[in-house]
Amino acid sequence: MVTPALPGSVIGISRELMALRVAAEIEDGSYVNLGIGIPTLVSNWIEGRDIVLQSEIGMLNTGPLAEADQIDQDLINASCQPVTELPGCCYFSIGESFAMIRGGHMDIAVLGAMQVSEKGDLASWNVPASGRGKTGNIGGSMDLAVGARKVIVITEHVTRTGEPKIVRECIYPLTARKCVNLIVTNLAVIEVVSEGLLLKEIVAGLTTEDIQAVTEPRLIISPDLKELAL
Amino acid sequence: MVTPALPGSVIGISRELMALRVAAEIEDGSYVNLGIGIPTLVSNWIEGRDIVLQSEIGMLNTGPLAEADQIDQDLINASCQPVTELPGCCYFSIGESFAMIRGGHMDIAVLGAMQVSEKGDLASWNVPASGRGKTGNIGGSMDLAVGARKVIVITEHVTRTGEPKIVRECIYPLTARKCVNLIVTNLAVIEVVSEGLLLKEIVAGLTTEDIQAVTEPRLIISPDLKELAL
Amino acid sequence: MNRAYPSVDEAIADVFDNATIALGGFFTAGSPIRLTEALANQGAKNLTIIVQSVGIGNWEVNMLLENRQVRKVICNYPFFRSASRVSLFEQQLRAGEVECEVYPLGTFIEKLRAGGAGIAGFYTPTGVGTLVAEGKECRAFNGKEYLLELAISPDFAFVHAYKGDPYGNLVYRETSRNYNPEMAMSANITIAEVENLVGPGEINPDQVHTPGIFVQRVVKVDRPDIDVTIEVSPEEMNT
Amino acid sequence: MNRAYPSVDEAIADVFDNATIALGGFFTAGSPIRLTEALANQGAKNLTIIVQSVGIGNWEVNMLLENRQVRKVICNYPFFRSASRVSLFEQQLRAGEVECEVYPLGTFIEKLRAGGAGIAGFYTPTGVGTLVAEGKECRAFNGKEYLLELAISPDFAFVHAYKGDPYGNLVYRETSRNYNPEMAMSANITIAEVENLVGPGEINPDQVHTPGIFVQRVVKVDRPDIDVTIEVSPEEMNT
Repeated sequence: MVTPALPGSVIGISRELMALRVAAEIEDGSYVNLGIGIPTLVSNWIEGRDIVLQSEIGMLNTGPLAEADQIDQDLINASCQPVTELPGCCYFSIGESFAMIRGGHMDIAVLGAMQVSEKGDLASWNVPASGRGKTGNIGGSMDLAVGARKVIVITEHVTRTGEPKIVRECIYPLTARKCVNLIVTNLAVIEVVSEGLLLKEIVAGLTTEDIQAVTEPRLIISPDLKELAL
Repeated sequence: MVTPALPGSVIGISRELMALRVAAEIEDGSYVNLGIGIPTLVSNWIEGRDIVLQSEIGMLNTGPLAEADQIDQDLINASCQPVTELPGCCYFSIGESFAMIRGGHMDIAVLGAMQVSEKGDLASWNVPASGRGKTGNIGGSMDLAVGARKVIVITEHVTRTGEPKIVRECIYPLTARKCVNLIVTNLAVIEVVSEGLLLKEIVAGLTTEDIQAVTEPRLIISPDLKELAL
Repeated sequence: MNRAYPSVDEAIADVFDNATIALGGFFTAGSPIRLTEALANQGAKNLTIIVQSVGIGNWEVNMLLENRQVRKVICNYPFFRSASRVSLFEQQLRAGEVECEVYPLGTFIEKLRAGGAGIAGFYTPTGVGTLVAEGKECRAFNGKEYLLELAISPDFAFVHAYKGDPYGNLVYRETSRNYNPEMAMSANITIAEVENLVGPGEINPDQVHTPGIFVQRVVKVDRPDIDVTIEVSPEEMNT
Repeated sequence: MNRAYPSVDEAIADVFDNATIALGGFFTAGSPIRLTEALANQGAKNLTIIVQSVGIGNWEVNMLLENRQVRKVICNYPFFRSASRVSLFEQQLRAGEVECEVYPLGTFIEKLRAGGAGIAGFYTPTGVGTLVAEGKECRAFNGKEYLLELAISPDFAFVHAYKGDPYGNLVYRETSRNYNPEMAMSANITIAEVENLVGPGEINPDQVHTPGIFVQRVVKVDRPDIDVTIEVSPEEMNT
């Protein structure tokens, strides 16, 4: 186990800026599902763009969170938050929603992570230390990880206690194997390629060695390595 | 092969009265699908009753055939006939329609037959003599035969050339095995029971021997044998 | 065809001990609160409850858990999001008083649809290579691996709709549709609580979401309007 | 998101030789006549056509058969009802010029839904013990036998809707819905001809039948109004 040199909580970009970086990754004309947690922050950065958000509870063209007088108990997202409609909106059942997800119709899923492996395996639903055994909050995560054409993970680079979250093999129970395409953290942008993990962007002021120090598997440094731009 | 003593075309009740007899078999509150052909005649005898007709093209509470000025090209049944709506009507996709049928939600399917065996096997979609080989017009027949809670066959007792249609084993390709519950013909009403075929009603003026003469398997004569009443 | 019942109590009176019951809805949207209340009063025991969650998302299950009516829960999101918050269900589960079966959400709903559609089982790519695959057949089609998952057909489903008619035709509103259509299909007896009970012919037939054939009983209820925002801290939702 | 195309010809221009195309609709209801006409003009060859029937029910397939554009048909009702009437398709089939694959209707549509929903295959009771079971896995679940049937995902689907918007959201009218929703789900590229093309937000979101995510192209067409009653004799319908 690498001893992290840089506690993730004190450096790097904020969750909001991580979300902004993910938003820049999404092409116009895309259908996108934002997982529960940090991924929902991405929605703040794509307002007005030609991107359709799916809420897996059964909605396309989900709008921003509802303000006080817009709140409608029948109109919520998968995080129990009241939301609004955008033009072109439609509703459907959960069965049809997951037909969309599993059937390969979603262009992008943005998911949180507990661990991501160098092969792109994702663990996001169960921490053994929780004592919950083999049961846990799977929700839509496994379907999204398997079904979306592109999976972007947005996560702090290390845990609160400084352990790497980007690991050689996931120790936590898997969400899906070989599903992650891109990892955006508070420190770096890393693409999962067939040879391993390609470090493409790093936050200003950090070196590739800094990133490697808090990343368990050996990183491939991109010949086009750039500063993470927002 | 039994040599039929009674050509079906010259005796017994009409198709309209066969349909009336089937209508009497349908309890109020039932969901019913009427197959293409003779079964559609049943609809003439249940108007005003509390019976919901499904059209497998995707409709519940199908009404009578449309008159000239009611004809709407978007509102047809599975026999390509323009139909009408009854109150309580709803439309749905073919996928949902066959979920209903296969999922055991239809109380009764009324089907035509080429042959019915003493075990209740049904053959209704392919006459080898047609030269069509193993392909043929299956349509919804197999799903209805398998999925409906009760399958009533309505058929002439013998073929146009006088061959029995109620046989020991179906020679024609099967629609489904052991699916038929009741057979209503121009001569008799026969229930398929675990012991075989139970002759329950016969047309006025005929004897059980007359019916047996045009029926290949040995009939069990019901102790409550009645005249077929309309 | 008149499937309307005069009260929720009469609509659920015959729910029996050991029954399996699917509960539609999620959080404030489309949850059959009134029917679940009635079931808590009715007292049937040893129930298997099929529901999205037993944390915040479907807090109404707590009414049954408090009564010790639940033997098992089949769901996709059993716990509070935060591992540090322990729900009544999690307490009972850790104490061995209830059982829990978890499926990925898409598998969960597809099992119910299969049950309603006469499909015995289906091959899904979801869960391959995970704990979900334990004890299940894994099989490759066109070079990709899939798990065999089997249908579920509950004895009862409780659903909530915006509008219904005496034929059982239902119309949902916005995201309150969610689990309700597939659960309505899946059950032997589906009981719908509806905010508006209208006459036959008053629902546009092109706009029916659940055809009446899937709904055996309909009962008019007051629209539940329950503020559960107190349960959800912003910190919890964004962690 | 603007998925509207200016003409049927442009909407189908990239259909390639050897493509698999699902055609929705049945008889006068919901058949994509204008797109099929355009395909007959465009001339792609060696096509596999997935359609309910090639008799009276979907006479538009004749346009493609006359042009010799069809290599294979996958359907559930291939022939005229009467064995004495031989369609153009049956002639070509008997002459070995086209192939034919027939499935029970429920299996046919479920294979398409599975293709759209990421399900590799499913177990259906339909067809057990019949010619349909030949070469297929038969397996018992809870003492009842089922056949394994596999998903179909066509390259294209042509569907017809009453109304559509630039997002691809579709509304069907009455029984013209039929095959269209599942076919729209199933295909890589779904092209919808619509009688009315309206702006975003002009369709009530609770009343969308096919969510736009399943529809890649939308094109406004004149409502086909074709009298085919001459083809259907009463004798034929009731035999």
